[in-house]
Amino acid sequence: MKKFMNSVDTVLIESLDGFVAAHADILLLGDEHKFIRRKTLRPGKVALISGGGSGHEPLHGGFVGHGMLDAACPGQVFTSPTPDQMLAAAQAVDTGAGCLFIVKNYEGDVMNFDMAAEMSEGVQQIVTNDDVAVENSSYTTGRRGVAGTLVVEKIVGAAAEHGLALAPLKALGDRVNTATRSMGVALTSCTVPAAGKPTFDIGDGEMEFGVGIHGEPGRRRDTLKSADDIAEEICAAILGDLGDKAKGPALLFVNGFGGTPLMELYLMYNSARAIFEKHGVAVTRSLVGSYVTSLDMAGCSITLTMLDDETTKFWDAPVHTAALRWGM
Amino acid sequence: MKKFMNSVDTVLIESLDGFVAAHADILLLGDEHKFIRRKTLRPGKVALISGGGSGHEPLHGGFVGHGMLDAACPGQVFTSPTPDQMLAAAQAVDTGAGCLFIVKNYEGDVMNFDMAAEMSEGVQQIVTNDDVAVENSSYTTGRRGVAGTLVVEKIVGAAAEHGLALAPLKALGDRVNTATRSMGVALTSCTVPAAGKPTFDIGDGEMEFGVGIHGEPGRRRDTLKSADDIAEEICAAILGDLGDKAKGPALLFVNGFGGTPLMELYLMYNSARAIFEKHGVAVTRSLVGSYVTSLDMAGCSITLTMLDDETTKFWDAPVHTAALRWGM
Amino acid sequence: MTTIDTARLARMFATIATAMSADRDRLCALDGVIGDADHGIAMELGFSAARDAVAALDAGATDPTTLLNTAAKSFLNAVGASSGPLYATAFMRGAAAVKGKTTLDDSDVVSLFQAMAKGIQDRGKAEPGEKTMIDAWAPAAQAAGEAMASGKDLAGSLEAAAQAAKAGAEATKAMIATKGRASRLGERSLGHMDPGAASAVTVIEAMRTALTD
Amino acid sequence: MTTIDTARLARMFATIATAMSADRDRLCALDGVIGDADHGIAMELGFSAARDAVAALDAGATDPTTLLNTAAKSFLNAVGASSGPLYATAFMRGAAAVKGKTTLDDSDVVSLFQAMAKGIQDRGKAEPGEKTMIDAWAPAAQAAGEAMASGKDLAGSLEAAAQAAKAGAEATKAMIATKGRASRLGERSLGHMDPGAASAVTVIEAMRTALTD
Ligand SMILES: Nc1ncnc2c1ncn2[C@@H]1O[C@H](COP(=O)(O)OP(=O)(O)O)[C@@H](O)[C@H]1O
Ligand SMILES: Nc1ncnc2c1ncn2[C@@H]1O[C@H](COP(=O)(O)OP(=O)(O)O)[C@@H](O)[C@H]1O
Ligand SMILES: [Mg+2]
Ligand SMILES: [Mg+2]
Ligand SMILES: [Mg+2]
Ligand SMILES: [Mg+2]
Repeated sequence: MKKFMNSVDTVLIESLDGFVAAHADILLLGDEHKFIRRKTLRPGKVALISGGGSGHEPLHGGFVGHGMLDAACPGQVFTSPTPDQMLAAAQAVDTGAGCLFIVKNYEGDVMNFDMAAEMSEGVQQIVTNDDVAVENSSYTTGRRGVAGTLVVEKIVGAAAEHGLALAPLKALGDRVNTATRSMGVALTSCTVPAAGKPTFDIGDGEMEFGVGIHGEPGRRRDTLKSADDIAEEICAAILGDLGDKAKGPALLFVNGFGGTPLMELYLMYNSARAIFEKHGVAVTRSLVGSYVTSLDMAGCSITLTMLDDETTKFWDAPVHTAALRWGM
Repeated sequence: MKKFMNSVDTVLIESLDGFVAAHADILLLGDEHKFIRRKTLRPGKVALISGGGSGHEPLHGGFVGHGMLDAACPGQVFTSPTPDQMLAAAQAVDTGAGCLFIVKNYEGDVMNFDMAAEMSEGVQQIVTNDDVAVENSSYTTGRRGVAGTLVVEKIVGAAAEHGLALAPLKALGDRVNTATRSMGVALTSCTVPAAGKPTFDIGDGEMEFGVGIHGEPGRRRDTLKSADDIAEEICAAILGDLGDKAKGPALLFVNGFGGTPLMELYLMYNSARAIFEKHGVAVTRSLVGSYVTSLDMAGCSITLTMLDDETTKFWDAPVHTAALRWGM
Repeated sequence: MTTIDTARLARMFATIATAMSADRDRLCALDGVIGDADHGIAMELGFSAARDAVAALDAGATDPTTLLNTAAKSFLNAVGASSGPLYATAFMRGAAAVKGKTTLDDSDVVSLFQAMAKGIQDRGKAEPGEKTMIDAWAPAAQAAGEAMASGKDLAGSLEAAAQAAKAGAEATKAMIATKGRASRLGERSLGHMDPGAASAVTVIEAMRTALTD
Repeated sequence: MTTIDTARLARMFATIATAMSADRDRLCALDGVIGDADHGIAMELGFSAARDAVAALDAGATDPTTLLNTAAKSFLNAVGASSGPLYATAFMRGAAAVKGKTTLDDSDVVSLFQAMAKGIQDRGKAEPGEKTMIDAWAPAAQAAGEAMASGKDLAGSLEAAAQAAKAGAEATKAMIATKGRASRLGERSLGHMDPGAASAVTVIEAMRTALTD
């Protein structure tokens, strides 16, 4: 394992310390590293709290700040944060208008956030499940929440800043989640620091189609295909799943998994955009970069969110976080 | 070689097409992919043009836009752009106040930009050479320009936006370059698409100290050290080279080489910051991310720029490019 | 008829914690096949935390409900994996089932045991046959209840529970996971024992030992 | 005394281009040892572009200066590597050296040749001994001038140049690079021939063939 670290046990806290030190103008760290929060709160605004396993940086800590989250709870690598973290975060950032938890659909996360919600007053939850790689079929667990979570957090974050109340915010988040589809492909495995070796073996000429952001296996193992062929299959899965909804304006988000350089991500964006536009989708907003990662995994995901005037407006609204910033 | 691509010959242009399509609100592509330019120019402003080999994304195309560059000329991977590119870019973005070329100190780049400068009127050049890994000694070629180039482009870009004329801009750029030191370490090699295999071999327990951003060998090969030990050696080289200048406010920039995740970069930032502050440097500005990359190389560099009131003001000034954005 | 007091319950957590440490690597290995290889770590962490938390209580001044809630909370906050909320809910429901009692008789313990299983099922929403710890816990709870109803004492009831859990865990090998991390594997999960079911056997066996020996 | 016209110069670029294609892999391999393995590609690309550009000119209506400047520009814009500006400058200086002539006599060619070497040196600012193409070009230019001064014809002069280039390239093996990419290697560059010096031998040999056979 080749990583910049001092010891497996301190990777997370040292990284969090560095993160908050580098962004001390807008962020504070909670006691015992339980959460990252905005330095300045806006009384009367619904508090948005997300979190999940670490290893997906900049998600979620990188999205704390004006126009997005109020707090993020980092779990151990690929492991849910525990309810005491969410409770401490809620206590720190809820100014009285209630809390909205944004949770990726993994059982560990869902159950931990559920317990925190049950132990609190005035909490609503949005569970994101944008990954079309896992087909709905017989699996009651349902789809995973992946890169589309960023889109939900951005749009709901802007709406909260705009003054929306808890119930309409939850409705908006669910609507954005329903309008969002993602799928990813891995070229290499990630290496979890505590494991010290790659999560899965993959041959030089192979790729894993429909991989999750924790190195979970995907739809199938395949030989390494061209960028166009990969984009074709991912886009077909997204379009097929969206069905009639895949018409009109959309946000196209090409996300790197941590080990894939921008040059390749923009190339994938180029392929995917051409495919979507051929199918009647108008790419009116774009995001390309490594925002929802899987440690050092080489690979990428493609996310499409169908937009309307309201969600476009909230996407465009000013945001000032460590990882996403515009308009201010 | 595991990359998202269709063919070695089209990697660059497909990626550029995607890049400019994703940022069509602020960017335009020159004919024959010769350059990337701002969509809207400001007459009377000195035109800032940079460029260099591709494979360092987001450098330089990602820094074109308000408050930074007016155009960037992408060469083939790790190969200088040719003078016709610089000339075409200058023709497109020079509104009459002259052009400033910002060039990293590599002979190919320097000679190509020199020829373009000789073929033009009213051009000045800044050559960045912030890499302390190559000791000055007997090598007349001098130091390489690496991640510190971003800092020069940002500060000079803001000053140009502010209305500075060509001569003072060049002086400012030279001053920032002189106040900047960088050094990098590689954990893995990069793989140039045309080569199809890693540039250098490196063992599982090894690292290359003082590596360049093209996979050039560094000071020495060593066994993989802890993050603190690596930071200690890099910071010592930077501090030693700055000598008496290493006092007071500074920008600390921890840069990833493309294959290293943010979690590790923030951890390195945490280590480096502690070391610099112990030596009397006050880290007043920070930047952490993969901005000056070496394709898919795992590794990072640490850059320190000593700041004064003027350079701090220009660092803070609004910028709106694909890769750096704040204040607007 | 045994009488279980809070000191005994505290010792029960120590016994489970010891058993989990011993079983850790096997559970991680099982989880490595169809999950993320951390189940043994999670269970050891959770029960060690629970053990320490209840050991810190003043047994004389604490009722079983408080002890069980303390265990639940410390387990929950120690473990980010799925097993955290599942076992925390189990102990919270167990705590509720014995509310008001200062010591527990045989049937109280069986009620506590059944409430634990119900808590896991409510939290995880898994049905038997989905290849989860419920495939050990549900038959175990049923067997304990039936044994008690048929006149067995606590030892006999927990003995029946342990055996049912063992059989249930064994049966998960033939199941395709439709809950939990392994559900994404589809048919690839066939042939492997569910780690949560395997650890349930260890937990139940340790409870039996601690409460009846 | 030969007379070199623009058609002959155009053929010279074709000859060099062919030689470069043949030599490509060897030059890449040499560059792979102490540089970035692209020197053969750069030289082939540059001379192919120059060949095509000058072939497209109307030889009858073009003077040597225009032809050489055309070659320089097309070489320059085809090659991003260091060799681009170096050879482009060489041909531009060569063009300037024969300005006003419509055909070239023996001494014109030697002047052109010497101007090329001077151009490379001015552009790259390398001194002999720094392990660059200058270690082939500088002795070659000197040898050509001396041969011509001692009464040799063009064939003899270019023959002397080619031999001096070869000896110069050979000598780079014993040098530590202090210019160009290889300079970062320090002592590690010892024992290897400089790729730019190696290709210079090929260029000069091709020029000799094309202008004197
Ligand atoms: N919804 C659920 N209901 C019941 N048990 C579950 C559920 N989801 C997972 N489990 C159990 O949890 C076990 C995995 O636990 P653990 O490895 O600690 O959590 P994680 O999967 O989060 O890493 C599985 O083997 C399964 O028995
Ligand atoms: N400053 C210089 N002066 C003269 N020749 C140089 C100089 N720098 C490099 N060279 C020559 O260029 C050769 C490398 O050319 P090439 O591989 O095409 O360029 P690059 O190093 O940019 O990839 C070296 O072997 C050397 O002979
Ligand atoms: Mg697990
Ligand atoms: Mg886990
Ligand atoms: Mg080369
Ligand atoms: Mg080169």
